Amino acid sequence: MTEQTAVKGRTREQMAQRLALDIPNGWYVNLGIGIPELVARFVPEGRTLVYHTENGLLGMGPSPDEGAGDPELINAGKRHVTALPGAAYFHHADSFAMIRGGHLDLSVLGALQVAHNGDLANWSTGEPGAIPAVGGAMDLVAGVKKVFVITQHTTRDGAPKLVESCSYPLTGQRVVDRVYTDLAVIDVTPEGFRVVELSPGVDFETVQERTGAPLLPALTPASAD
Amino acid sequence: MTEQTAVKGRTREQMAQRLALDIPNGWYVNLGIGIPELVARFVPEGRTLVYHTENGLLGMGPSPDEGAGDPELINAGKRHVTALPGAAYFHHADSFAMIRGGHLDLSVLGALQVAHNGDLANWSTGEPGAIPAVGGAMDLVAGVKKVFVITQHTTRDGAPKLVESCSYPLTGQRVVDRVYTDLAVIDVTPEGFRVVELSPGVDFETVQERTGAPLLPALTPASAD
Amino acid sequence: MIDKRVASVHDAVADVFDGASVMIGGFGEAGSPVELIHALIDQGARDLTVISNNTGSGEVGLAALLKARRVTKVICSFPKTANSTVFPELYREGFTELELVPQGTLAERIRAGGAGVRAFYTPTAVGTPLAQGKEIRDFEGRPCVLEHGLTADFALIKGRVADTHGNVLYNKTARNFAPIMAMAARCTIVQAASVVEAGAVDPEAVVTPGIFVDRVVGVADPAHESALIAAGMSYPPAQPDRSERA
Amino acid sequence: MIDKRVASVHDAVADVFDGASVMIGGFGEAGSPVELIHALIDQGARDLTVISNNTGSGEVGLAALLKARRVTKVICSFPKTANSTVFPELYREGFTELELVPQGTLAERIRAGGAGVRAFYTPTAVGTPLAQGKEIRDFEGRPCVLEHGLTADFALIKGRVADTHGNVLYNKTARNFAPIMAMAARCTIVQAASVVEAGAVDPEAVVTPGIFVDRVVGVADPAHESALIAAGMSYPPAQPDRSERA
Repeated sequence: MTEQTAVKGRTREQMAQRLALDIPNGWYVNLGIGIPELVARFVPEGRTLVYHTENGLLGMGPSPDEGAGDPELINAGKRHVTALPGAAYFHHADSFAMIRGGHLDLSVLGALQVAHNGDLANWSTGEPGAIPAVGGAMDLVAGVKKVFVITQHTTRDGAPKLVESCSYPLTGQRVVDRVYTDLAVIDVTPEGFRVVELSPGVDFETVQERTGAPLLPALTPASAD
Repeated sequence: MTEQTAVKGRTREQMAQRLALDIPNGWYVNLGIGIPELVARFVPEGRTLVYHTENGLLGMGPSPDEGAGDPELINAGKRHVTALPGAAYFHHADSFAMIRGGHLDLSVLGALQVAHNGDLANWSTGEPGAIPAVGGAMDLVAGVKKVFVITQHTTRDGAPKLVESCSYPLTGQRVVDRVYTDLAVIDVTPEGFRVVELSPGVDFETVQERTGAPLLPALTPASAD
Repeated sequence: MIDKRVASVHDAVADVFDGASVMIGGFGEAGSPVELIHALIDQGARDLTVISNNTGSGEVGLAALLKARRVTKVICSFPKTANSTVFPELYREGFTELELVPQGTLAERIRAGGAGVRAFYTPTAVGTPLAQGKEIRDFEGRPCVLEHGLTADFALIKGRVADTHGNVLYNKTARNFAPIMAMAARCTIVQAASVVEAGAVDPEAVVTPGIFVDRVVGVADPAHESALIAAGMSYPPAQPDRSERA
Repeated sequence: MIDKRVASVHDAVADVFDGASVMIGGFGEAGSPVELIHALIDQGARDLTVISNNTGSGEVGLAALLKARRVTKVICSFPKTANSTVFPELYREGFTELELVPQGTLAERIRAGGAGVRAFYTPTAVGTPLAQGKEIRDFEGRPCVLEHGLTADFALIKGRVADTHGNVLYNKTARNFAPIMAMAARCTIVQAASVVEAGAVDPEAVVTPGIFVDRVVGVADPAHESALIAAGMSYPPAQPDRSERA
């Protein structure tokens, strides 16, 4: 891709922190593997979220101390976790009934590409010879009430991840509600991508330049908040 | 119907006892309300059956002593029952998964009519103004591996209950495997009704006379047993 | 801090609206949330569609809700029980419509509704009047009927123990429809004999996970229909005195 | 007298036949019935179709069954894991076919198979390659894909406690696919760390009712894949000694 000026947007932690601000108290949340997992660290004081892991636990707590884990108490990323007071275990059909049935409030996922109509590609680059693996991503985006994507704004090569149309195989059609990147928070609206908020020190033109589809400006300037 | 000679076939208890002989050890069994319930009293020594009641209990035991019942431990007939060691409680969708999924070995039901192709009518006489009520009968006959009907051979008015074609609304199509009546044990075969065994002191012609469809004689005479 | 407790059965059902669909747990009297139903009678919502396996007994609980002419449609499998006189009258009069569904199909439709399954094919009822007008399709030679998932605006259910997160345990065969109705309703209201703090229920033994439950209300000594009927009660009492009912 | 106990894991899997379909519980190593899988490797059945969420790690358990070239098809949602090298090789070689299914659709297909539901409509995967060639139908404006119930000849699952009737309790997230696989298989085989008499398990807490279970075998101290891999093990061991494996 074209040479890009270095812009210092949000770090991964700051992206996760920004996203965490938008989750109301009491929501039932499924966090994907990777950056989404960081969100749990930044939930503002006074709010309690209930974490769901699709392999059969509601009320998931943080990782146990090193060596204290139970190989049969793991999350969807197959890492050791804990269960908090008020937790419940259940089987996979019940777990995905929670997902497909719209009982979870929020799914936070990474992305390869997001199209301006909300299409998401996050499971396969479609490379020949690659082992295809989908897990629960298609179920999450089809079923959960709100889908937030958290991702770098561009690939390592500088290619936009927010695009007119996904070139990779889809995870779901018209499923993404909002995207949190290092550069901005962007809503998927019936009119397309709309900037909700620019990261500190980042201007609209820079974000537009690195986005593969037209961006609409924020409806309310941040200063009016 | 026509005048019929008095024939002393099996009593209700004897019918239930005869049916119980045909249930192998270890079968999972659902007994309908009425005569079917009597079957549990006559299970031969040395055999254990596991009783399922569709309202959510496997391992149902006999009625408790008068006054010792729990109004929340009942059978499908809404009568107080008990739970035996090895019992399990479950919800209605799981209970009917057992039924629909072919996990139960045997359903024993009463009948208004059985047709010679195995059609069963046992839930409604189709009278105008009657309150229709079906319960779990249609699920049982569609799902359980074997369906035994236990019934008087004719109605109180002497009309045959085993017929060419049911005039009452069906419970299920081609679902009955075997019929136990006061007069005979009769299989539903691809060729139609076939007598398996006549009740003591009852002859084939008498049974045929009171049956609304042709009867095939037993393949092996009882004396050859 | 998650705490789904509400102060009273009346608070619990305060927002049930005219025309709402309401799933009501229970198989006969086992699992029937009598106190929530009586609170709903007091509350006054009408033109309700009730989804429940039966239609109640005597003139208490579900039968009393029907008798109060609040229910214009019932979806159920067995609207006849001992002591069931209220529904037959309303049905014959044409006030209350009946959608009769085989019991297992009713359970599976509710479970499907809760699980986000839009429709499914079942062999139950093929060739019977209850499959009339419905799509039939063969699967490996077996004809099946297409049935649709069922959801509701509210579910009223009865538990034995509930915690502040909404995790619920039941008593014996009172479990019946409650766990699947909890899944299928947009707002699930649980009356429980015992309400405990989060952590007091074994997470391995939870039957209904809290995600399916919106409100929990303690009803320490819940009434059984049969006992009320044996005592000659009806609801509301002949001379209603609201102060005593709260 | 109901007693579903069998003497050994080898007895438990003795009748698995060439060409059988086998559901294997587990999500990663949690719930993976390692001892039953190793017994199946010893038993020798081939041309198996395995239905399992993953394809195993290292060269033990499920990965070892694959490596022994016994599995010609897998139906799974995520055939990639840390330390997963066996399946990719067999897949690229063309020895083992893959049917990739979204995880929730896989779970629901298994549950449907066990519940006698022949097929169902789900919104998951519409518009993706995993819905290609499948029927799409709109329900209230939402396009859904028709998916079919899944059954199998055998299920191998791991429990924490099982009683002689086959009632099973699980350990934490090792529960995962086991309860629905137990429903969907014609013959369900459970290895349990503890095998108890009927009556020793609370009927309210039973997760898998005994009707879904055919055989129970005690494996007192079951191995975890990660521990075997950390110890550098593979199965069968380099110099197999059958007398030690029994």
